[in-house]
Amino acid sequence: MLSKNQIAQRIAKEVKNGQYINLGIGIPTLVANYIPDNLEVVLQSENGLLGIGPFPKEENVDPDLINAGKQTITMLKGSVLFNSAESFAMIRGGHVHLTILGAMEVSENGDISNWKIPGKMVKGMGGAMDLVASAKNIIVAMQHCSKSGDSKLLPECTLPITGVRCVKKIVSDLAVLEVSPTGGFILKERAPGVSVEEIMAKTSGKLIIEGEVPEMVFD
Amino acid sequence: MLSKNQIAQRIAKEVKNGQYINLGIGIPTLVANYIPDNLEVVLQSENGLLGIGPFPKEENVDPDLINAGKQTITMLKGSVLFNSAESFAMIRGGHVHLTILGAMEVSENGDISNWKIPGKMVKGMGGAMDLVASAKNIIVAMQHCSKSGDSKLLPECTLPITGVRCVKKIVSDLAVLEVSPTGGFILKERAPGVSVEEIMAKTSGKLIIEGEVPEMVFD
Amino acid sequence: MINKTVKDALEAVADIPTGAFLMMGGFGLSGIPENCISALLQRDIKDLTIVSNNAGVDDFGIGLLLKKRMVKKMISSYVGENAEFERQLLQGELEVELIPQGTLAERVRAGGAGIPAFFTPAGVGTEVAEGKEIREFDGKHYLMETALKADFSIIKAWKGDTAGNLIFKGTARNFNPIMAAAGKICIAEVEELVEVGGLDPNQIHTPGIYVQRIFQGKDYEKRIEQRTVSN
Amino acid sequence: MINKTVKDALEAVADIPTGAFLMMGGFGLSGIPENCISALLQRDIKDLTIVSNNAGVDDFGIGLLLKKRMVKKMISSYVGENAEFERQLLQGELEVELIPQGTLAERVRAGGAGIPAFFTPAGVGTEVAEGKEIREFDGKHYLMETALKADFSIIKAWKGDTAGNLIFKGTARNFNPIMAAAGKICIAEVEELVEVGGLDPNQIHTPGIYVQRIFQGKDYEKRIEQRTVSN
Repeated sequence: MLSKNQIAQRIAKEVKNGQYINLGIGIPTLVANYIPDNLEVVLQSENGLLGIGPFPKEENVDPDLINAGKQTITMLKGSVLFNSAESFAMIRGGHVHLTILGAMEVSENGDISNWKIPGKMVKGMGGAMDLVASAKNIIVAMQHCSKSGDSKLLPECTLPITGVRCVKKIVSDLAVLEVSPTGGFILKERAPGVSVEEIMAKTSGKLIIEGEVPEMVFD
Repeated sequence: MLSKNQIAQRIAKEVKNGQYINLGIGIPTLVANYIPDNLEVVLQSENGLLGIGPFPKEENVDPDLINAGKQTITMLKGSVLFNSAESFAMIRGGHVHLTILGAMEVSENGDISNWKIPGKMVKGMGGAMDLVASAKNIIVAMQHCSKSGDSKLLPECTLPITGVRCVKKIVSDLAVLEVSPTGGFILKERAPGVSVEEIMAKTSGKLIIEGEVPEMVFD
Repeated sequence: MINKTVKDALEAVADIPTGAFLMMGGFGLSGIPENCISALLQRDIKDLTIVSNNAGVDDFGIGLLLKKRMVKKMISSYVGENAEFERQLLQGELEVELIPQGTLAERVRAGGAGIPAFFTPAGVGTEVAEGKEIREFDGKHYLMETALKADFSIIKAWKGDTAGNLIFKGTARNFNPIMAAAGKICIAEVEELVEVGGLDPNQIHTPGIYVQRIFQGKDYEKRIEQRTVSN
Repeated sequence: MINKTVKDALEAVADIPTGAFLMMGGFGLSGIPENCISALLQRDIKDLTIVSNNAGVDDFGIGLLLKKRMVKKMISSYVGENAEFERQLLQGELEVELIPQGTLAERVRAGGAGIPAFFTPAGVGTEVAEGKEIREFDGKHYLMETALKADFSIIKAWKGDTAGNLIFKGTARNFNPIMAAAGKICIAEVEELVEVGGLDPNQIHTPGIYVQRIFQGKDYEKRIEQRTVSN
């Protein structure tokens, strides 16, 4: 089973040179730590920044410079600031190549639920619905099962949906899976020490296994 | 009969303190010369400038600073530059209070034709259709009759229309007329020495005369 | 240039009535109109509808207006961590309309730009789409969303001039420029108010045409929600 | 930061094919991509469709492409004074689609912003409305207009950095920023190309995300159409 950092590390291998990327809150934010130095990518923050830098040193904290998670951040050389309409113009217009975000559930046709649990206080969808409706490539980072042990990879989402047929790939603590255009989770890689049988048992949506499933390799 | 400059001078009396104004090419451009110094108004140029200043001195000509008529201009203190989408956002959003433009024909319900003559090379409507569809107040500056002597104030426009039910007032070389919300040109003022009869004869749309029609007063 | 200055926040918000439809700039607590919020707290008005991406925290920002029970409805994308907000909502004392952040931004932009409606992919297939027209363009489905306009938009900028031209700083820009244009009356508070001519015309983020009132604010706290630092 | 630099105009336009759908920035002759136009003249391509507010003059700007018979169709708001243009049009050798300037700007903006269609009042009741959906909002009529996107958008800025961030000058900004975003590939020529970090992040008009190729142009003529001076 992968740790959160290992999930982030595995997702970082999906990043390609020259990409503009939006990272959601939680595990996706950790991905930034594992992007190889030889790749030039730009991180977008939907509150109005391209080129998110590292967290500031204490003496450089600026309340007028935060990311979409409201954390204080810094800029890089070549960063650019803009307003919220421009930010979502970028997202909606397909200029952001890759969105990495968390999920409560993913269905076998790529639907995602991550904003609302009936009966609980709803905090809002923020920018998630815009992101999943627009990005060319959407990768979900999440635990394979909920805390109560239920699979989060389902035939259909049971929670209110954030977006339909949008998730392309899932990296969980157990596996890397692609969403088939015709439906189903194609098992691409296993976490070290995790068997295909365990993944089968913990995936309630249709699981597609094509030949030998390799273990993930970490550098 | 008014000269072009007198038409502009008369229209300048319609300008109110605090207005943002778009002036079309031709007579409307001359209006700027007659706006009283005690009024603070801002002229908008739809190619991306608020705060059009006077023409530059020869040594200050800047090819990167032109108005919508492609003339070299200057900026004022407090001027601001923006792109074409923002410029028409201002216009369409009703932020520009007053548009003054020329016309080939105006109908008695306020339709205007000023962009196309069938059989002649069509150069395009430029920003005119956006301006007439959007501005809260639209004043037309034009000759009362065409060069061949035909009235340009008509029951209905005969030329292709630029906008419907939009003209609020007309200042011609003969008269000041308001377009009635229920249709018809309300004769408000006569040019010095021009009789009501002459205006009646030269107005083919419905002319509404309410009591004594005063002569225009020029300061 | 037209002079838009008013004396202070109290004068700026003096005529906002009970039941007004407001927009307030800011993302989280960054770029919020602190002075105007304080001034509103001194007004005896209520039943406000507020369009704002977030709803502040319990003891800062819009949270203060909520605590004083001045708000009837929030229109936001994310209402965050706010105990009083949650209490009022669960008690049915407060209405909330949640809108995807990009749709919210575009609806506000459309309101200022005279675009009554537009199509967006955000929310297709979700409960956000309920009751909305869906249309296909180039094989993809989109929702029709309508423009948002406000009686008053209340925003915060970094620098401004007396003609209402504004420059924002950092990510405190966020919703402020688009809300400026979407308010029938836009009230802008700025950290530094300069004479006309004091700002570079090529660097202005919000043209003064959108701003009806401007004043220099004071005592900005600029509270930080998530102070994260590196070692 | 991602490096977007190419050597020169010839390299930048090298893969634009016959029949390409292009956008070109500029208003009149102000802010037009002079270097790219020169480079296109050296390419053996034709049947171009060009979205540009104007069509240049006989011997400058897009007029040069017209003269070389490289253009199949112009999509513009005003085609101005151009004898060769008029000749080709009257001979049926050239197609022209005229669009209200604000609608053109908004359709381009929509193309870049992922908005497939929107409503505007411009053109209601005119021949521009023919064949278009008309809808009433709040008692006023609007046309539905659709987004415009290009295979290549070719623009001109004042300063740019190697990441493609751009700053424009004066009214040479015009359609350039919105076209940047609406091109699948945006080619930007700049008067001055600087390293990343050389531009203030708060003053950039076009974020580099929209720009795929950038180079420093040379020998700008910046012809003036109407030289008007005061005494």
